[in-house]
Amino acid sequence: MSSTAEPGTDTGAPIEKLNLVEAVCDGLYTEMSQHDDVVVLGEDVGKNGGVFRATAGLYEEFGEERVIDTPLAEAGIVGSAIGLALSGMRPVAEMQFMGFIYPAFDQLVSHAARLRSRSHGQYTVPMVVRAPYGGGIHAPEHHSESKEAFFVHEPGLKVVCPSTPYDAKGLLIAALRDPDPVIFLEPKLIYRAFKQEVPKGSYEVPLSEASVRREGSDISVYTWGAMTRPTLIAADNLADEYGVDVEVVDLRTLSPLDIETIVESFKKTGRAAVVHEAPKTAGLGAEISSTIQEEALLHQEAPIKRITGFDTPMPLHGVEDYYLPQAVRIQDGILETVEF
Amino acid sequence: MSSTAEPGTDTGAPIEKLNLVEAVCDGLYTEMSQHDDVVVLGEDVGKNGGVFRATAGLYEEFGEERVIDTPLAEAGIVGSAIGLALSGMRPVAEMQFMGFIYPAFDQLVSHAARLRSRSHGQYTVPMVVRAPYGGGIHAPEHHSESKEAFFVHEPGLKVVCPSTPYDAKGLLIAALRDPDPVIFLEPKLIYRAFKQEVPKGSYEVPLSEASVRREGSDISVYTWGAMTRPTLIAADNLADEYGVDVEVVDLRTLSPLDIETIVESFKKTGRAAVVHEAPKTAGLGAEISSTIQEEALLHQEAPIKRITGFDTPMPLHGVEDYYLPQAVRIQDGILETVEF
Amino acid sequence: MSAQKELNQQEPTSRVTTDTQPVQVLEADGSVCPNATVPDLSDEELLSMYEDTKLARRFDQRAISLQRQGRIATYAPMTGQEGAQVATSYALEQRDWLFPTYREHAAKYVHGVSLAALLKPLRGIREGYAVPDGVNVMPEYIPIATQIPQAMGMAWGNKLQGKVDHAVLCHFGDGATSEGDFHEGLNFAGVFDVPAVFVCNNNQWAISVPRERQTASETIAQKAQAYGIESVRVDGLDPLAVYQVTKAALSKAKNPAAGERRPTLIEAVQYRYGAHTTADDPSVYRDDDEAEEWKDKDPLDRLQKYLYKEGILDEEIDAELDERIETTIKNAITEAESVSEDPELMFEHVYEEMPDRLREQRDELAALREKYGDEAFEEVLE
Amino acid sequence: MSAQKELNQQEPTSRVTTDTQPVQVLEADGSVCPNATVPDLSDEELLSMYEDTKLARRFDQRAISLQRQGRIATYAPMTGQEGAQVATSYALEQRDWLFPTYREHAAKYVHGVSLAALLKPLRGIREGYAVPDGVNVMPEYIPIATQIPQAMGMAWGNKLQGKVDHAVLCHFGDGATSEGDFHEGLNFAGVFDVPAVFVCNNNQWAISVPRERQTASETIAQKAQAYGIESVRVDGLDPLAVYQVTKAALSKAKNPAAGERRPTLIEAVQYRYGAHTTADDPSVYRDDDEAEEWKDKDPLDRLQKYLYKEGILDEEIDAELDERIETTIKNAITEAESVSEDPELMFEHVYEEMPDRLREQRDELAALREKYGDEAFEEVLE
Ligand SMILES: Cc1ncc(C[n+]2csc(CCOP(=O)(O)OP(=O)(O)O)c2C)c(N)n1
Ligand SMILES: Cc1ncc(C[n+]2csc(CCOP(=O)(O)OP(=O)(O)O)c2C)c(N)n1
Ligand SMILES: [Mg+2]
Ligand SMILES: [Mg+2]
Repeated sequence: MSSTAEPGTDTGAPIEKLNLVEAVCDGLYTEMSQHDDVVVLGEDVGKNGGVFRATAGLYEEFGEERVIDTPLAEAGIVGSAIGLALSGMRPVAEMQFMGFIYPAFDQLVSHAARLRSRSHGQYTVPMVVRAPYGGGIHAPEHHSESKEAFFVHEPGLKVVCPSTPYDAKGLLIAALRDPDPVIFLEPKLIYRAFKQEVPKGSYEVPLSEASVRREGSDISVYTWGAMTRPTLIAADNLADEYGVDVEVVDLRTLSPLDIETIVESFKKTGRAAVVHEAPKTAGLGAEISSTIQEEALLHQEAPIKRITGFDTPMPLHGVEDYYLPQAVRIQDGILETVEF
Repeated sequence: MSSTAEPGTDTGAPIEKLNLVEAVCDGLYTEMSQHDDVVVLGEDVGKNGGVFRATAGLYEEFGEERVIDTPLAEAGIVGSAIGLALSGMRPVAEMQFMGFIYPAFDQLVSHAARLRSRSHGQYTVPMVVRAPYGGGIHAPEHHSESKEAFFVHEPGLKVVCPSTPYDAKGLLIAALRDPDPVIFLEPKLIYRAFKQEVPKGSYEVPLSEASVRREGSDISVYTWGAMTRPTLIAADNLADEYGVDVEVVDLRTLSPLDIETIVESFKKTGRAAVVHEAPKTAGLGAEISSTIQEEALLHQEAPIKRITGFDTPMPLHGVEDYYLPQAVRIQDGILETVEF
Repeated sequence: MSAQKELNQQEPTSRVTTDTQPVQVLEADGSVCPNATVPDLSDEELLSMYEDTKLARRFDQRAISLQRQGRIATYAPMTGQEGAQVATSYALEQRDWLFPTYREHAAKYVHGVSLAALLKPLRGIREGYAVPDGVNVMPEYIPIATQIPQAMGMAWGNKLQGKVDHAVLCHFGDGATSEGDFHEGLNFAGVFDVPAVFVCNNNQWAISVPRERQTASETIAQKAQAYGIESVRVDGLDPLAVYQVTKAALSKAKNPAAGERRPTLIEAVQYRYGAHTTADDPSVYRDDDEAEEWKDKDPLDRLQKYLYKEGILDEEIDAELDERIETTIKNAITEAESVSEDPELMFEHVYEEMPDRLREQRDELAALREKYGDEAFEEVLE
Repeated sequence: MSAQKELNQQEPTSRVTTDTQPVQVLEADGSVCPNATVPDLSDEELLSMYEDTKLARRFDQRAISLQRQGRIATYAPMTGQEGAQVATSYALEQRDWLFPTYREHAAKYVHGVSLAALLKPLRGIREGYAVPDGVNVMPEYIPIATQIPQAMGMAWGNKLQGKVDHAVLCHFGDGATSEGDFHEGLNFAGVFDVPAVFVCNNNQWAISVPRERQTASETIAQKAQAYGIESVRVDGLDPLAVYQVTKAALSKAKNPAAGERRPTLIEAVQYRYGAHTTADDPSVYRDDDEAEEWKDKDPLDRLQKYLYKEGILDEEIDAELDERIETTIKNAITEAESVSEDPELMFEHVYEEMPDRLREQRDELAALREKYGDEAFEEVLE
């Protein structure tokens, strides 16, 4: 589990209250101020400050050589970011929405992920590919993807997904300093949902360390990103209404997974559920439940429940609230598992 | 389980002995002879007959309007195949190797998979995308991909993977007649490994029906494609040397999965392993073991073992035999599970 | 379906050219340019085209305000671009196919999609994308440029099936030309010589990225050189010019002269007067004044002035049209707002046959709704 | 590293043009073309270039025969194309970067990769791709065209870091120009005006697909028009012409004159004499005779004839070179065959730090090898 300063810890640094997207922006700002080699590129990241304003103010501060509007071409963005990284820079490429990352899929899985290993360690690709992901904001079709499992299945890539402003900034800085390519998925549903105290200046939340958001003894629920909040709501409801004591583990890094924390929590509770927005089949929930039963079958008292998006394309916004795992579904699924 | 004629069954049709790649070719030939709307397109599928000769003779037989060499552009091939399907044809697009399917990823996951649902059933994309997959033939880098899980995770796509010549032809014909887009993965390692009796003319092996290749009572081992053979070898060895009675289930269709057959077999044996070449993490093995523990935990007597490729990029051919699950690894993994 | 749309079989006369000077028929004041030939359209056709353009502009205003009122979701306005949309669709025959983006509302409407069907997906209702049989319009494409290889493929399929009289018209923006799919689609079109017309609605902006940062090529039209196909630049704010070049391109697609190739790339030079979508604030990245120059050449004004000059239109007719348009749009809104989406529909049409697991998921959702009520699902997620 | 390769700082004089007629310096018989300027290379440099071309041809023969003997895996021959490879790399300075495909063995060698390092990956040994520091050569790119945006990005990074004197040279084939990555990479290069030279080795074939079915454009060079960058067609079998245009393009990349743009697309018109790879049989799809015409203009012969005419080369020197080449290649093979790959290496360099699960997998494999012996893993899989 994370040993770094958590929100509220006195790091001596001044604090400001930021929401998640502001924290992302602050993370970029902080690193760019300190490291000239960090450049931001993507569609509308410059003057426009990003369609979600995640890069607001950076163009004005750092100029058009470091905050770069590119032509509309995702393979071009990621491919050229690989080249930028090879040339000694630290590019941060924005994909406007995760649904538009697929044209760059080949560059990510065939190259970013593999240049280190295929060159026997000679060439490395330290870069971050940021993408707002997930549903719930009534966006048009193809704007609500949550396909983290695709990237988790590709060795050589790291995948990170914060659920709080504090983590967003700290994980982003850690990702920017990481020697390997990181896909950084930002839960756009909660970009502006709440503010949190975020230290000014630099700090890292280390990669591959899950965070226990709520301690509990009856069941371990694993989740990340935007689904952390409805999971915590469900956990509170279950405590109040049914006296069920839920442990909520926010994975934060999806690849490489913090298997130790996952398994330890499970050994304590003996029951588990995974909550994610992606379709159930071959989603990351499968990996987690599969790992748990490999590592701790003898502790298992009930089937591990997957509370996930359905095996359909994301529907139009009219009914997306039925597609996403809502607190009510999460609660019901946890209860079923606890009562098994 | 399949209720169709299995090899050896007397269908009255004349039989010939074919290897797997010949059976694929024969399947294409058979359907093209009967249905004018079937066209084959891809790189080098025409005069050259395909780099593995999977389309050998088709160009001569059906001409360049039905066996079409395209420019070197996978998104173009799949995108135009979607258009061909929309126009009323039944395109069969070849990806020269599965490692080169990624440039077409967007067309497959964002469009082929979704045109039916987004148009509320008005438009459909009946097409087959064929790709030789997997390692073991000492091919250059990027030629040995086995990333079936990517496609299984995308609702709207079907994924098929034969392990015998008989099935290759029958599944391909079923895929060609299927009203939905099918990714048809051909185990190139065993393209020429053995011959089998294959009926001339048309027959279907239905999609989404797994096949029990070997009955057994001690453990269920799930696999598909090229890994079926080492799994069967391991099973035979285990029977001979340890008296362990292994049931081998060849999934054949990877999406939608034949969950019923998977779970039924498990309920009988209470133990399971999954064998695949893809990296372990977030591979299809995770889905299978996760599904089993959801559906049949009370029958489970040991952790479900994943015997898979490692979580590394496919290495150069010099050591690929250590990467792929060999009979020896499969055998060892099964034994560990049986002795748990 | 557009009022009085009729098939027009005349052989058009416009030049196909890669000159950088766009083809123009009408001056900004509605007079005919020197040396230009006015396309052979009847008075009724011209009036109908005008009415549809007017309707498009009014629809745009209403849609923007519906969005502000929270009655529809994010909307991509088309004001300034309706002239080109209406004109390209007027050039189509009913059997021709249309591949639109999220912005071609008017192009779809003219080719047979009802206004209510346009509004439904904006209200989250999927059936709006399921156009009636015989209306050859694809659902809008949101992932940029992805429609281009598909449109090429449909044109190719039609050609292979001997249906070369079914041309395909594919819309996209200036930004789309940077995507690999544009390149692959147009290269295939050249190689397989398919009956397709590719219309680049160069509105000078891809969200906040201006045309000159999208590509260093002087024109979009010249990109056709890479594919061995012809191209033409046209004043996209001149509906008659757009009609003319599109008609010519469609005619060539279906009936190329000896040595001519079927596909054409049309660069329709225009301007996005408003925001990229209702979620966008263009004042952040461009000068408000920039639009003014373009507005002087407004397509609706130009057509109106021409029709007045020609005596085809007068104030009385104009007022009648306004009234009819108002009613048409009002009815469409009422219709679109009278339906709502059943959550269970999301499980339909994933595959032709619903897989077992999907059926279970559908039943699971039904049971939860039964148990907890729909209110429980409508909680604000964030 | 190539013998006696020296930096050549002269300002080259070749025209940058999009004429369809390729730039040529030497006639097929080794004489200088009328009006051509011979690049300013010293006798030593010319001889060294000849030696490297000769070595490349011999290496090709040896590699093909090693493959036949099962001593290396699939190999992509370069005979007929070595002249262009050697010449482009001679035009590079040591600090310039090279992005090669699977076919640019000679280009890599001249730019500093040892022959043994070329052979190792063909024997499944990965360290061959880890070139020494200071040798600016990327591992070969197998997924077609994917190197193009990356090469663009490296050139861009160099420019952003003020290292405009580090140009990037990126190779690819005629087939590669159909991929979206070609388009996106070149479009970015135009927009960001990067110091990069894109060399299309148009060898007329992409496996079995002839150039004229790859694209309907007349030349590959004209595709540059789509990106607002310059291009030049050159006789790819004329090493001096290739050297000249590449040198000029590199010089422009680093030091553009006012109004000039840095990137250039070079179409080097050549021919693949042999099979696509050792796994390919070209007799299935093309006429054996086709190669003959091209062979009349063979790059090695041409250079040889020129050097004889100029008195730089004679039979004695030629024989010495042959001997030296034979030894060099023999030693390289011996070196490459003296090493073998440790299976545990596959777990290294996936990430900078090995994740726990990977460490477990590594240990698991080690334990299995210990328990069952390596023979158990070497069973033929099929
Ligand atoms: C593949 C992809 N990348 C990014 C986006 C986000 N996006 C939506 S519209 C747009 C700009 C499109 O510009 P253009 O092609 O000129 O069309 P216009 O909107 O101006 O009509 C962008 C970047 C997208 N929809 N698809
Ligand atoms: C993305 C991708 N698709 C397909 C292939 C298979 N393939 C390898 S080489 C080749 C032909 C390449 O032709 P060209 O670009 O002209 O280069 P050449 O081999 O002639 O030098 C093909 C199709 C590949 N390597 N990568
Ligand atoms: Mg635009
Ligand atoms: Mg070639």
